[in-house]
Amino acid sequence: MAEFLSLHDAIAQYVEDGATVAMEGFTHLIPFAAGHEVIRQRKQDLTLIRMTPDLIYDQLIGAGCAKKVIFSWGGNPGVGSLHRLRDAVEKGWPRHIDILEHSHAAMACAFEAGAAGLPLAVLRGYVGSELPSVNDQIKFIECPFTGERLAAVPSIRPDVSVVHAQKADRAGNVLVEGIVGVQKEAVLAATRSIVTVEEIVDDLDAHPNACVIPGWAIDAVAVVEKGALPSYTHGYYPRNNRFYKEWDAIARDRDVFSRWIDENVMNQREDA
Amino acid sequence: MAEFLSLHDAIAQYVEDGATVAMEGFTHLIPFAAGHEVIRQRKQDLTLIRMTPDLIYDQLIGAGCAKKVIFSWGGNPGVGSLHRLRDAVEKGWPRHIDILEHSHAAMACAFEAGAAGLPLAVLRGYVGSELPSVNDQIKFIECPFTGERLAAVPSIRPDVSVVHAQKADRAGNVLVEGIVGVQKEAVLAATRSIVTVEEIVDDLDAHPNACVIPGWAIDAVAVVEKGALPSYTHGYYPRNNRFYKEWDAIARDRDVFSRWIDENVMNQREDA
Amino acid sequence: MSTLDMSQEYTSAEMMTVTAARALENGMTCFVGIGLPSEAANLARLTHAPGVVLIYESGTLQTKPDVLPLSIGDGELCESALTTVSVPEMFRYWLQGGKVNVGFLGTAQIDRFANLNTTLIGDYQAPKVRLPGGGGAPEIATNAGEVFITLKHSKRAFVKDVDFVTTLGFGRDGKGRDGVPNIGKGPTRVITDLCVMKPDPETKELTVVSLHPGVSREDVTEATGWEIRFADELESTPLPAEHELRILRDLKNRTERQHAGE
Amino acid sequence: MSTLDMSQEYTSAEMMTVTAARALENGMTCFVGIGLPSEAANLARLTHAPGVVLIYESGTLQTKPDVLPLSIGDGELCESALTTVSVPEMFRYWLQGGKVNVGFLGTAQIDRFANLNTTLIGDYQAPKVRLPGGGGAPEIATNAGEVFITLKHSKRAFVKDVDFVTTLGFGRDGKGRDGVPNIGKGPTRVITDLCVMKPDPETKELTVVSLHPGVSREDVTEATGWEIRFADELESTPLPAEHELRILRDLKNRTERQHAGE
Repeated sequence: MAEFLSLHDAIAQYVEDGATVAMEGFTHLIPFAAGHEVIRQRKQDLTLIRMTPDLIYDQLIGAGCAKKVIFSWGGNPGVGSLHRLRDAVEKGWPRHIDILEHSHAAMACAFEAGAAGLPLAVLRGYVGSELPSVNDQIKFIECPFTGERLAAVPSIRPDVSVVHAQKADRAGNVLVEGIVGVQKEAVLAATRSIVTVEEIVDDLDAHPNACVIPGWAIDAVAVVEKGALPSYTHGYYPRNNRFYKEWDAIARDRDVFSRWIDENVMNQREDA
Repeated sequence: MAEFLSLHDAIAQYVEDGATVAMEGFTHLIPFAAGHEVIRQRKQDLTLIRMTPDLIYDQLIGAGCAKKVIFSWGGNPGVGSLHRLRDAVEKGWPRHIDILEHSHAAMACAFEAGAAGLPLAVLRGYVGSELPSVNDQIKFIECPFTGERLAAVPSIRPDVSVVHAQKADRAGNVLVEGIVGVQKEAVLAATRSIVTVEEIVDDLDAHPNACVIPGWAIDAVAVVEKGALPSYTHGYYPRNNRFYKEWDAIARDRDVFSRWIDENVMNQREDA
Repeated sequence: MSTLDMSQEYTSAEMMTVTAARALENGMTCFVGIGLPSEAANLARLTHAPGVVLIYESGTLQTKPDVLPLSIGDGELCESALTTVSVPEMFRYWLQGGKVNVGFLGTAQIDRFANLNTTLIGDYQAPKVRLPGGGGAPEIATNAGEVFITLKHSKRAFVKDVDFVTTLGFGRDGKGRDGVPNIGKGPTRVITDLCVMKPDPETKELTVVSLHPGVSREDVTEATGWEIRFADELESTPLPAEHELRILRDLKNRTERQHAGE
Repeated sequence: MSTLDMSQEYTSAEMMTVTAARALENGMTCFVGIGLPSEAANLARLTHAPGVVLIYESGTLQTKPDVLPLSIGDGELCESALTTVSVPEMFRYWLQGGKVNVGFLGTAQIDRFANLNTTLIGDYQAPKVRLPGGGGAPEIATNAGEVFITLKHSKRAFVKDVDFVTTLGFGRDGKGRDGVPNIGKGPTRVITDLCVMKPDPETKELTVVSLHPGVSREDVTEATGWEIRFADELESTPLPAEHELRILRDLKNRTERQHAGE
């Protein structure tokens, strides 16, 4: 049953050093505020799962929180590289990180299978790709009915998932609207889940088939206005595309990056 | 790309004798008018797929259209038996039919897998059930990651699926709202699909994550007001629960049933 | 909770429903079968357990119907639900995904190891009576945390061995769940119009743990198709409270009126 | 369609985009990659193919953005879409389910058999340059009916053998699709700023079928990392029409203005 916590307390209570963490949001609704709180609390040795690491994991990796990243597309969308991810992979700064790399289809199916309580996802995938040669978690099975060879990957079942959403009602039921990505799957697949929301309302005012995650399927709800910036929240504020472009220069240089983290993350209170 | 056809033409064009047909709608939005048109056109040797055969397949079976039924729960909901289904299975009237019987979970997963273009669905199912002993389409596979034994069933990929929905726009895009069942999956899994709708509108006026099936994923759209009665259409008219109760007496007796079909199906025009 | 005025009459069916309802608690997530389970689950919600979460296989999550649904997918269920998901999602994410604490089932036949038969009487190839089939039950019974079962007590329903195991209780030898990973505890109580039964912790054989007021051991033995055992410390089921009966009757009256109309 | 006033200038990048756009037709369902493919696909939609259906992996079905998205999940895509589905549904029902006619991809590296590398330059364990990775491409390339590829021509991009096959073209020997059931035809054309290439029907090796105006065979040979072959009947790519250039420039201006703001 969802408990209303401050962002500080939610992260302190549920994100442990060494945990496997999925902070999801497909371009939309990326839980940046929660990511910054993880950095402020100096969490260590996290295994970070996201289809698109995006700036949020670039920041967590550069801040030294990660020991491993599981992903399927690691760029700054429309801009270029994630320089902190590259620096960690290529040069081991600030620490060596392992990577485990999938395709989007496989990760999406693995989240779906995790939500569905299954140990594996089956897909027609990786045909002719060399990814299976560098990821030993990709296997192949034979369909018992047709004999077709299909890919199998382990389902994703994080220790904790963190997502951002538009709003929660007073029972902690959460409405997610717009590009819903794999957020619902991430929450349902995880042992524990934290949802940050723009606001609490009396009534979600949702249509019959809206993407609503019931409060009893969530552990903590924290109100964080603008909690997805520089990503966006459909119906609340647009994506800060300019910042995504500016990030390229910030992240290229270790010192510039470190100063940025100090000034914009470490020196900020969670509600700033 | 969806073509607007009369119900008569849609059924005549896409439902062939001997075809595998799924007429779906989970209690809600059952395409009764389309079922009656199939009876009127005296289609033969159909393999009928539905999770809950309901009155619609009781009528088709009693009218002699079916040679096989694939289902997971064959009762009159809240009332009792489907007497025409039972009479065909137990006594071979009006003809012998084969049955292939699943659980709801397996059929739901099989529709999902069909929509997903896969040959099989994998689920944690049929544990300890004796259904696998009477359905040779239920197999078991071993998870290559955990060794867990999981059930596998062939995906459902009908020759033609028929569903009913609230409305279509002028491009044939269809909105389904309320209890959406496996309708979207049935349409996407099928080689051909027919959707009957209550009305055509200029604008579906749907929220961002509504269950909308694009016109280019549908073959024929037919306008049939009250096309789901005695089932119901959310937002249009309620379920005729009284008729569901009355059906018990009608279907118990072969002659009463045959007269009912003559008077209420054979003697009706499609637009009556 | 006011105690019942014993002069007030109640039926054995009402006793069954009230007792079944009492098995549910606030905070439980319950996957509800149609018929008796649905009646009991909604009575629980309208009395002591307003916070019980009811889920129906039609995809309706956390639904609060004002009248009992005739079918598992009546409009009322969707209109009063927190949200409605597709049927594949219901079975994959919510049931198989481990979000359901209790599966609440009815059945046509049940045996001493709480295996359920809703498939047929007689032989599969030449059935004496063809029943509706498995529906959601086979996976509800294995993927829910535990299972409650409610049905009317009779020798035809309570048989030593079911004709067909549609849905696993504890298997034909009581060991059907031993060593099977990732499944629930199975049936933990069976509520009838005569008594409450629980599986023996060792053998898993159904054992009467509580007799309803006015019911004798002989009544139960008489209505059971095997030599039914009784717990050493046999309890007496608490009487229905006045408000439970009132609310149940109101619910059934509302329901009947609505189903009689179109 | 008015022909171009030859005095009007256009860039080779515009030539590439216009040519890529012309590959799409009304009634096609196109799964669109971000960047060059997205620019071309939207130009097609705004010019000769208003009925082309554009799908982005963010779950946005049949979207009609007024400005080009910077990311694959910009709000514009959702707001102008027919509907938006979850990402698992997008990859399962729409791509793998066989609803996509054309996958439109960019890439960092491509080899003579149209295999794509977006993973890394150098060795996997000690990369010289780490690229973003596969994203949607591996399954777009195999589950779409056919694949169009567009990228700028250079020796660094067009290599004899890619460092890593992220995404199947025709395999390292050109036979990678032979006998594989239930997959698409693979790459059917590659559009660059110099020319259009198609796989040889027999060997699957990329072959130049059309040179853009003002481009010589030597220009292409020079910019390709293997001994590129030319079709016997080499065509000249039609010039961009005036309205295509105007609409493309308007689109890019609108986009730039919007991305410059917050």
